[in-house]
Amino acid sequence: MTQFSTPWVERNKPNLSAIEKLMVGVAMSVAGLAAPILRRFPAAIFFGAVAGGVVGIYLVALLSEAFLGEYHLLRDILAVTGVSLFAAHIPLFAIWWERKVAARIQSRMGPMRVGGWHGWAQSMADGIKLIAKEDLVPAAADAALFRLAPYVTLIPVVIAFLTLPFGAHWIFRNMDVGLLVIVAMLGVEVVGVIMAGWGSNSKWTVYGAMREACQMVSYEIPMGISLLLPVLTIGSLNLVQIGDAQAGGWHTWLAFQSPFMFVAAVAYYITSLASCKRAPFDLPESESELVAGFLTEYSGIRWSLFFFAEYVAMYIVAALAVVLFFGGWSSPISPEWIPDWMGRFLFADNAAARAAQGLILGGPIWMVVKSFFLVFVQMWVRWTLPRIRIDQVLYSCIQVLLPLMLVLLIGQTLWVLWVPEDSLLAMVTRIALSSFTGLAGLGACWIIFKARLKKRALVGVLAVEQLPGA
Amino acid sequence: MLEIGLNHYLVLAAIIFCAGVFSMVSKRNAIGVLIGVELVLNAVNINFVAFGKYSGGNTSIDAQVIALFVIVLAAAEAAVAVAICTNYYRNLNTIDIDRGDAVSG
Amino acid sequence: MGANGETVTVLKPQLKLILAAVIACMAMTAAPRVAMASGGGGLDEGGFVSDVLGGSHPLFEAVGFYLFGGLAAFSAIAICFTKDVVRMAIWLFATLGAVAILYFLLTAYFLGVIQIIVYAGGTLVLLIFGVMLTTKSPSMQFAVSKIGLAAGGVVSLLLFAALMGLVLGTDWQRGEPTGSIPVATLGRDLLTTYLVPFEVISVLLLVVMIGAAYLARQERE
Amino acid sequence: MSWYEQFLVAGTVVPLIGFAFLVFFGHRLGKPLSGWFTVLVMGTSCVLATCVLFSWHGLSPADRAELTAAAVSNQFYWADMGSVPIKIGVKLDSLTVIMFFMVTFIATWIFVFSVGYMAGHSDEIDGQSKYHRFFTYLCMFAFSMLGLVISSNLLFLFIFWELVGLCSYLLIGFYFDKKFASNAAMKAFITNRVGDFGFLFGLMMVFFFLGTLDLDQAAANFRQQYASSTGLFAIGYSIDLFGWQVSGMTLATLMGVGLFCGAMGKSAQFPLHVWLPDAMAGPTPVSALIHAATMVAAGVYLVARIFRLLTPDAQMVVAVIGCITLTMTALIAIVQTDIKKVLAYSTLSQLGYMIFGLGVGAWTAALFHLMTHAFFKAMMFLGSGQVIEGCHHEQEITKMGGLHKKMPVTCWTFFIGVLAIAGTGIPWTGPGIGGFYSKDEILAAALMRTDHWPPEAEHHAKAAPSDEELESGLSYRLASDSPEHGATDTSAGHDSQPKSEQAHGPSELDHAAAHHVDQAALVARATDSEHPTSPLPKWLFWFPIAIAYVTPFYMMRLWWLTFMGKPRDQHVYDHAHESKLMYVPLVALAVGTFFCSYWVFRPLLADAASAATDATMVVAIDGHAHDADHAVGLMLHHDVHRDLVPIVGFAFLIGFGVAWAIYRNGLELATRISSMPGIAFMHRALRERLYIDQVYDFVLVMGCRGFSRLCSVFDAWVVDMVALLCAALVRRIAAFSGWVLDARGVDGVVNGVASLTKYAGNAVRQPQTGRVRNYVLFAAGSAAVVLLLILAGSGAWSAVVGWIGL
Repeated sequence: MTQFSTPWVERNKPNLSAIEKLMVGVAMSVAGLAAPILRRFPAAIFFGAVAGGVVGIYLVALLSEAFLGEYHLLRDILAVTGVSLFAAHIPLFAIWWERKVAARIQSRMGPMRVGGWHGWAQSMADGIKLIAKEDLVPAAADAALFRLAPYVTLIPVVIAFLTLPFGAHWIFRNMDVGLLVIVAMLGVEVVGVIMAGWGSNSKWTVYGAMREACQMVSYEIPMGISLLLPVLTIGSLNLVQIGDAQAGGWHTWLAFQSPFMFVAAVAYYITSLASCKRAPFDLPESESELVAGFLTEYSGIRWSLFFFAEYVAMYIVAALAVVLFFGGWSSPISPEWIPDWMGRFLFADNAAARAAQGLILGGPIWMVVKSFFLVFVQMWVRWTLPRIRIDQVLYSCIQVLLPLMLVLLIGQTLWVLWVPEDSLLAMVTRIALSSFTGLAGLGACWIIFKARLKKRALVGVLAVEQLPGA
Repeated sequence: MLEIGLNHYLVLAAIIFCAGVFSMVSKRNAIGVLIGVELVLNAVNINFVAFGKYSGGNTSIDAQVIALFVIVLAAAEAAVAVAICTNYYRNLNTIDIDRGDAVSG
Repeated sequence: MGANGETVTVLKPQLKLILAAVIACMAMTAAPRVAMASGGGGLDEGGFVSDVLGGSHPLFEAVGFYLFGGLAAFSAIAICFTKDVVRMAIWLFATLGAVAILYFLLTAYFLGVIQIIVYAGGTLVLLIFGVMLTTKSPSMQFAVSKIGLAAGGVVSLLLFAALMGLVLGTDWQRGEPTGSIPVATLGRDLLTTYLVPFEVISVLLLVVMIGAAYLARQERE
Repeated sequence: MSWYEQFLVAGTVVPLIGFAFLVFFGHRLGKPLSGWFTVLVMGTSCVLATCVLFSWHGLSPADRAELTAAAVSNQFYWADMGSVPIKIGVKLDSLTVIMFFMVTFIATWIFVFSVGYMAGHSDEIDGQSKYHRFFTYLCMFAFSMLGLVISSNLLFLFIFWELVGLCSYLLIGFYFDKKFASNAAMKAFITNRVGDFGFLFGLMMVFFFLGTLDLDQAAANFRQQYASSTGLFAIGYSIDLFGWQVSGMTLATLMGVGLFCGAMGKSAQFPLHVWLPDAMAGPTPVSALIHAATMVAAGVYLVARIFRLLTPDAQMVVAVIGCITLTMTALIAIVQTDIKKVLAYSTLSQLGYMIFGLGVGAWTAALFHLMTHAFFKAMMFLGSGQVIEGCHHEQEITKMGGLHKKMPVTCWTFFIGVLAIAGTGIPWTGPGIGGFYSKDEILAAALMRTDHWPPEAEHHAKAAPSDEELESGLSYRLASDSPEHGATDTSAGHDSQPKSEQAHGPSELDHAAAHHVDQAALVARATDSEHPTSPLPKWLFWFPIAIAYVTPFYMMRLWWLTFMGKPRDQHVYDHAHESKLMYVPLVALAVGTFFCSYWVFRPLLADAASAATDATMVVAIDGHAHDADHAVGLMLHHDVHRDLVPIVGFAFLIGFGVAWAIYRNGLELATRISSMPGIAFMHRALRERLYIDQVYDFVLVMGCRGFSRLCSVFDAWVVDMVALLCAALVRRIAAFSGWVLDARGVDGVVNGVASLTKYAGNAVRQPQTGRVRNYVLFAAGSAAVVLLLILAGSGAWSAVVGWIGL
């Protein structure tokens, strides 16, 4: 009688109440049927499900359009599909990109092989690997919470796309409380992390969860106040209205509206880093202190779902920053600057002109580009700055950001009250701040250009030309 | 039964209310009791909003404002309650509220 | 053709498939543009929320209510029968979320969002935080006597019966159900009609903040 | 605000800043530095005041009136007292400007002197230096006085008034470890409180009857009420005051007298003058400050400011009080041997002249005398300080003599002061000094009021005074003449409307008010027995005249005994010396004495007089001389002055001569004279200050003691007896109730209740488990039961069944 024991096969049965037992029984029977299939043909099932889902959605949409035409169900289902797929592809791209950025910052090349050009398919290969990995639940863990946690983390950030505008009309639901919905969803995300940390039942994970709870509850306050600044300036919680107010060109962007807004934009960006656990605020998952924080016990697809959630959240906060402070979907060019001869073509009423407008004056492309630029800055920060201690995290929130935010709030209120939009002070401030930022941007471009010229010197011995796919 | 009206919401609120009361009575963990309190407050809020919607007129605004106040108060109450729990735990080294019967008659 | 080559041949069609799927998805992301262009940008009136959840169509409303109301009631009852505190909190999370969606169904959008922000994002995290601070091991539970449970059950059922009698036995005064209230109206009312309670609440929050900080402070020698 | 106001306010605030600085950092600055800092502060203030004075002097009267009016409109709102707004503002007129300059200028030199004076004085008490504290108080004193001068509001005037009182208390009692000093401080303070009680009383009456505390507004209301027979002067208006029906006119008099009471306290007039000689206990610079620039001047200044609120009766009171004071104190001064006491009594006498001058209506002259007196009295006090300091703290003039060799500068500057106070000048010609102009003008006014009054006959002949007459010198004005004369005319003509048009008042207000004058009221007033134009009694003229002969006598006596003759105490003489730092202020003030006699003060005051005496009933006699020439030639150009010269023109020569004759060879002759029968009695009475302190002691202190003895007897024999009887009775009752009622009855009930409560508590505490859950259970259960009971009664269940059945 040899007693075999592995840490994951023998499980402590959690104490379940009757109703929980019933629910778990139903779920387990379904899972028992599905699991062997899932385990055998992961990729086929995944893509099959995607394809089947798309087809099914089309069918449902068509049927509902036929029966319930006035409710635009088709449009909504298409939009849901589109948004979900967009959300799903953000991590695929961003994870690859982050590895490239990290590599460049560290003077190396990063993934170069999978898929040919610069290893573009690396994320997908990783995904397939993670799907295929064994799904472990630690013996002492609270299995239900452990399994539920990734979904509670992922779903809210996808729901946040509900009111995130990509353009004046490119929004799933233009709601009165659009901004608040996004903030609410970012706040819910933390519950999943805490569930993961607590459910894993490990010292590291619990510490990670506590740090996350602490950090989120603290940083939501300055973040909320910084979001109030554009809200009180425009007088609306509606993101489309806030974005529309900045359509008059580069200098009308809200970040350049007053010195307070300029500082608030930067401060919002810092709090947003903390709210999606990005470096230098990645205390909940700090590998050097807590192994990997709340992620310690996770592996496989559940682990990757957390990362899906993290990268989508990164995009969401960046997009929010763009809408609130950096002009939203509008380009830096004001329609007033378009010369007449060009306007005759540009403002004509046809598809080509509309497409050109979208490129020149603003549209979803601008929104996505700007948002990804801010995501890039997040990565840049992550690979540049060291992680700070937990007491420093809380210090910087409570003693630095919170008072700063209150000052900014009061300052912006007084600015809105006392400085009329067309006054000289307002104009000078706008022009000074926007041209300062513009010059900084031009300087950055110049540095990049110089760097391109000296590629070899920068990359060093890893000469780009020597590598495949370069 | 398909037409959803005021009574549906009131019945739902009653269920949640009674569940909250039962939680308050049957949990020995202080935080469990607190969760029961939150349930009760939520049930009340559902009632407010439902009455506001189905009574017509400006009642809706009143109801939502009151519900808003209730939410804020609940948050404040939770903050104090958690602080009390922490203190309780520090003093008695447990979170079992049945141990805190020092004021018994 | 070695193993290496095989791998490549096996992977190639799959990668093409992935690429195709990606392209298809990209195409689909463009679809809303067409729909929106036809909709003339009038998305704010009659969209997903008010149609599917807000229930101008009785079917949707009923489905929404029974789905999320059921979830709220179920998870509220589940709280009663759960012994682990964190699970209770998770069930509470479900209840709160479902109630928030019920608020959406009742066209109280602002309230729904606030419910999520304050309750789910704030209070609940606080509760779990409290649990973490006051629990020695995750499996720590306190047993309640059978008599206590029975008494609680009896009282709750009696209360439920009484409330049911009250709710169903009353002929409530009805009016025309109101639509959604703009958040601006709500804000203006809050700072005009309800200014005094608003200020009182502000002061209360300050007091609570100080009080909670005082209570939770570390005793230092 | 015009820059005049700004400078005045700045000049007021600078000492306050200095005060605040010294309070916190004075002890760090140390011994000489904090004194020099104070000089710097006061000098700044003085420079500002000088700028204002020079510039103001260069303005035309119309410009000045414009600035005064602008200052009124610049007042800013401070608070509401009831429904009356209290406004803070600067009273900007010639009087303010002059007073401001006088106070800052004299204070500056006194401060310089103080630095030298305090250098030689011990300033340590219990090992701690009080040096900086002295200058701190001085700063505060200057600030209070300046604030008082620029206040446009009686309330603020009162506030600064009290601050002045406080500072005088602190400074008189500066050597508070000495019993006599602290006693003197308390005496000054308490005597002032008596006067301030009257002031407060008057203030309340002003507020109640005139409805404002603003000086100009109050005067305007007073006029308006008088002209239109409303308010205080309504027909038949009277109030019940402790059973007496007091008419409005009497109330107005009481109001004026009440306000004057304050001045009596501060300016040390007759019944309240006792504090001033004792105030010599303070350091000598403080005496100089109190006697010249600040405290006693405040009283005169107050009377000048409230002049327009006085009635003829009140004015009579002022004149009589002034006359009594000046006579009595001058006599006492003759026999004093303490150098500072002589000066103190001479101050009292001169203050009496000023108050008397205001009482007889010589507004300009009285204030002019205040100015000239301030300069020479400050100088003399500083001179006496120099002497005291030089003679090793010796104050008795009987031990001095011959000091002119040791301290020549002090001697001759002091002599200038003696000349000035004696009114030295060449009769019938211009040159003279100090009192020659100011005091003689007061006397001239008194003469006019006694002998040449009422002047209506001459004046009425000419409808309007010609320019020549205005130029040439003295004219008189009954400020209330317009309604009075209007009344006379209308009562003659019986045609109200067109006649009242003729009543051309000096101001628009009067003119408008004249329309509303009730015919009957005017008739009644025309025959009013309180008509102000009756001449004064003769003695009110002759007492001051007599004292004009006494003044040179005692001053010469003082100077001669101190500086001339042979040294009577060799030790003192050997020790005597002069300090340079201390005689610089003496010289400066001596120059100032000449300066103020000739230059800007008299015409500026005459200019201010027209507005400040714009009175209702009070009699005002004003010169209209607008430049120095007229001021100097004043006496030559008018009959009254010409009449005066033979009476008093040679008084200074006679006084000096007699004094020289008696004290030429020291004290022997004087001692012999004073021991002559008849004179000895008077001499003793005067030495004892006419027994006034003793009378106070007897009446007030002994009275109080006697009353307290009476009370104590009453207490011991009546109250205690009753108490003892009650106690015995209560003891009996207690014994009865204790044994019978309490032990049996009450305790039984109490014990019964207690055991009942115990049983009930035991029963009730069973559910009190201390467990929150149980409480919730009870609460919810009882709620459920109650609800169910209500529902069972209302038959709601059928509806439930119906709904579920659906």
